[in-house]
Amino acid sequence: MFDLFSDIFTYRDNALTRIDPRAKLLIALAALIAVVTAERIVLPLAVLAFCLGAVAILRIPAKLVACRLAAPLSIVAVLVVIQTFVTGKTPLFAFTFAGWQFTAKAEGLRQGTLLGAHVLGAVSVVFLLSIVTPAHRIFQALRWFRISRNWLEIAILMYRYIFVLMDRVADLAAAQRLRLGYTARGRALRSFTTLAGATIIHSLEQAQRTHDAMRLRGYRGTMPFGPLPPLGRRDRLILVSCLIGIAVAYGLLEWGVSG
Amino acid sequence: MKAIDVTGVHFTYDDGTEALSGVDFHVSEGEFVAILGSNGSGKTTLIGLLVGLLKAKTGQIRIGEREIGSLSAEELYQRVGLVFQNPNDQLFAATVEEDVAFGPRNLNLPEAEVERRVTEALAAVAALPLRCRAIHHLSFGEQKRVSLAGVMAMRPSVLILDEPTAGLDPAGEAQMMQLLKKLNREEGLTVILATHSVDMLPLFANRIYVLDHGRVLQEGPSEEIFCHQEMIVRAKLRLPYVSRLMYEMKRHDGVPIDGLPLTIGEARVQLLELIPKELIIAELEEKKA
Amino acid sequence: MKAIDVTGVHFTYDDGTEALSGVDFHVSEGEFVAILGSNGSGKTTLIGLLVGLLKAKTGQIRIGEREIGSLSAEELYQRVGLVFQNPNDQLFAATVEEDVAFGPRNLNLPEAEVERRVTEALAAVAALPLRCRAIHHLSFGEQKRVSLAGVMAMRPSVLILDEPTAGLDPAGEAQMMQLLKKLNREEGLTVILATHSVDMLPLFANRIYVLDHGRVLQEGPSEEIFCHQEMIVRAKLRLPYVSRLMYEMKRHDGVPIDGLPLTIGEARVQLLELIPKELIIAELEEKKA
Amino acid sequence: MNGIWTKRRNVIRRAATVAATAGTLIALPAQAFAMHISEGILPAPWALFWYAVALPFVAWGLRDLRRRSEDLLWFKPLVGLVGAAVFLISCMPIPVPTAGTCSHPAGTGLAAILIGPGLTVVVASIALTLQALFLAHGGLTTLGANIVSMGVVGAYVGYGTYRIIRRLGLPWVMAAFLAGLLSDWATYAMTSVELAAALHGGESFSAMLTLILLAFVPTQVPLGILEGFLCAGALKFVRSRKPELLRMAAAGGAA
Repeated sequence: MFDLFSDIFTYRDNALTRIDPRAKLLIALAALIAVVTAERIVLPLAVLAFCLGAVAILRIPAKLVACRLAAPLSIVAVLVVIQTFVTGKTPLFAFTFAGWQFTAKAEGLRQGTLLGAHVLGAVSVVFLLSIVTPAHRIFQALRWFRISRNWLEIAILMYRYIFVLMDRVADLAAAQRLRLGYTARGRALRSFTTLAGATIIHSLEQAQRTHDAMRLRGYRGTMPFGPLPPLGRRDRLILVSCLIGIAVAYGLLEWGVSG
Repeated sequence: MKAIDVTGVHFTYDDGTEALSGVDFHVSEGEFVAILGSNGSGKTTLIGLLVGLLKAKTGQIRIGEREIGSLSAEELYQRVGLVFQNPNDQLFAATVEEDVAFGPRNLNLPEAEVERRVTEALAAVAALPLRCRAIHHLSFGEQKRVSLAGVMAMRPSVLILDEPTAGLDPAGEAQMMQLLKKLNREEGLTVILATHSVDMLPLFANRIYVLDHGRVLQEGPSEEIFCHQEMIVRAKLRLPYVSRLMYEMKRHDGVPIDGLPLTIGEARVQLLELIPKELIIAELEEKKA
Repeated sequence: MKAIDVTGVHFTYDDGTEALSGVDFHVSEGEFVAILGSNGSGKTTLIGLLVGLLKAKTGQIRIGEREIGSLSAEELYQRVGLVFQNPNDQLFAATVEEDVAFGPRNLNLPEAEVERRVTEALAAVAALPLRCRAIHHLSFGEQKRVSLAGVMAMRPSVLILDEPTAGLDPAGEAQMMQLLKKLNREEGLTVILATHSVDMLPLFANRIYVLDHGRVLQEGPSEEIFCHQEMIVRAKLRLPYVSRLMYEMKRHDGVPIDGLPLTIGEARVQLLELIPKELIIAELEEKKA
Repeated sequence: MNGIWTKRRNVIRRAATVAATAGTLIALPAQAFAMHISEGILPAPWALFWYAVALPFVAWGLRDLRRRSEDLLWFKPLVGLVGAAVFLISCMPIPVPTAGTCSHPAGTGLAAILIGPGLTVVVASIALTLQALFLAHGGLTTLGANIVSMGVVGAYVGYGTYRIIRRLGLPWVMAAFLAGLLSDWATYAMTSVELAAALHGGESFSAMLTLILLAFVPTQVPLGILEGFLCAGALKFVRSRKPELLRMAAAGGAA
């Protein structure tokens, strides 16, 4: 679970990590909008293929990809099933199972598949973004987009201390397990509750120490941020061409070809 | 009889860092063994594997002649106990008594037996007077001892400690090491400790494993280990201070010293042989006699 | 000139524990002073008072000739900087660069100056290559150095460190102490460190304050401090290992040793004088020449 | 009357058929579903709508933060750290007996008792953004909807329950238990509404809602109860160890 948070790939040097995070964020947003507004499955699937291709070229371990996509994939499966058997009018086929009558319907199947494509396309966009942009660069970009400074300050502290607390919580949980704290259901609940309480206590104590350390370095209630450089020429070029690319693809795949 | 048998174990974390690459580690019952290594050498990973918190992909781990995977949690944790570096991570009850009773209660022992084990464990770490104290009123050294008692109450035959003296002041350090020695010699517990502090070890450990970058660089009794100055440096460690003095006198000044004394006692014996008797002050000689 | 002047300071925590009872503590500019004491001796409280985290009820604290209460936060934190024992307390930004820039940016310095200070501070702790790394990817030793850089970037003239070598392996410990020595000798920083580890100190500290139960037991250069074996034991400390060896040889074996050598170098000189020349191995002598 | 009944029975039957077809398939992702609405599920208009609903609450929370941190320098570090703790608690796997697997608590009820509902919304919005960006849980397009269900509904129901029960003079353990339980259930109910609104297609909204609610019932009912125990237990733990910390965190909260 916690290993999922590994962000080592974002610190690699490659063509995508070098792009300004603001450009990447805008491109990702455009791609997301294109995917969720698509009426046909081609565009979302094309986006999915593109992102998976990029992921493959960047040599991201298949295990990580599988991990991140497992939940969305199962959601897609459920969506298709629910929509096929619950919504729609035109029957496709029917079967009986354990005394229940199941009727698959064409509209439902189409709707379900489209939704599934939306999910896969959108998730792959965010996944690609997340493995080529380190968190602090995203925070910088968000600052440029005029996201509230207070929100960002809390976000930065949270992000940083999730890692610190995680180590402590992992040790606490291990110590409980080693003294058989999770071997029976009632016991597990009690251990788990203790763990949650201990996490809160650690966090409150850490808050005091962190605040002390911040104050000793001149903190006056607002975290100071550095300047934001203007978006470079190369990045502007990338941004514009990608946006045009997405628009063209949208036009072609949504309204083009068969009209 | 073997208490712990690790053969050819590799371990790679999910993010791709290879923490252990082919480690063999064997401990007999009743031994006092140290895993010595710098930060990031793989000590903590090895410990994690020994107590089943991590699972090795390749290689074999046997605890008291049985494959670790074939042991249930109850069986495993009555054989090996782990004392964490930071007692804060291990103490979660309100009072000392409750905390030490946590393990025995989870074994579903009758309350009288729980009681007995708590008393015993606290007595073993010289913490009986702390019994009714609140955990957060204990000093750091007391917390360390209580967390040891919590593990002792599970009656493991193998006790593993991660940096048992970290953060302790000299008095606390000496007390902790004496305690471990007593548990090892008198109660017959097998003791394994992971540490990067070298000065205390020669006095206590039967054998030392030097770990570096996930490999065992060398293994043997401390006299042997500390003879290999280059290996010690390579592992980002150092000689105990006394040995360093002896080493420099032997190497740079040409003083004829046999082997390499590791403790103050050994160094004293060797140096006294070298110093002419007539230089020794007489009054003190008499006093001694 | 005095960098720090503490006179007759008492401090009692809200829960009633008296942490300091009448402490005098004086440090001149450019000194390297150690506060030595066991866990719970009052070291951390004294440090807290020096950096203004705690307020003394009675007694006087002056930082560079000025009453601490009369200094604004900006003035105070550009005079004294505190490096916490646990680097996690002090590293709150996502990357090294952002974290080190935190202090200078709070001072509203122009960005070019912030940039310069970050580079300078990272260079001073030999951490320039870490500049763009994420904090949570650093090793413990790296974190310690980066947290030192974050304080350095405030350009304090007095640097206070709480257990700077705690948790570091021998290589990291040596690196940290050398670093502090360099900052003290070359950059002229006043360095105050609180610790309970004795072995390194004689090599580095000009003066040592021994604290016990909130009182200064003794104060002076390390040669003087470690001569008082009983005082050292009373403070729950111990002699450095090398001194212990010399002490035992002098006291119990009657070997005539002048004073008490504290470092390996000093011990070597004294011992060589006692060992007859004819025992020294000739080849090595030649090699040396 | 009769009509509604047959209709309802129909829905229940349908739900059961879906559950039967999907078998374990539904039990597993139902949690993933329930936890956060995945990226891409909501059509654009609904995504925008939920953003519009969420924003005022986040803005209000930020105002609350500004106000309370003005003279308390430590308040922002505190909120950040409590946020980190709740994030981790919501990542802890708890075994749900009926699902045979582990699920995750929401933690919003607990957070709301500790730091108040406004700040809980802020913290939840950050946690959801981090999870969407770095863990592929939830999503950016569904962020608004997730903030509404996890943050707004979870926080205000939890906080409201706690306050009301305390005001009735009942013990805080019971208040905390019910706060955890109801905030958990309310979150899933809201998620169901959001999903049903987006997915009902040609079918009736209520039929879809019932179906989704039913799909959640087997895991969510016990999970909510567990969350109640968690909330009360964790609070009891903190109260018994460091009550002063609780007061510090409260500075405007309910505990």
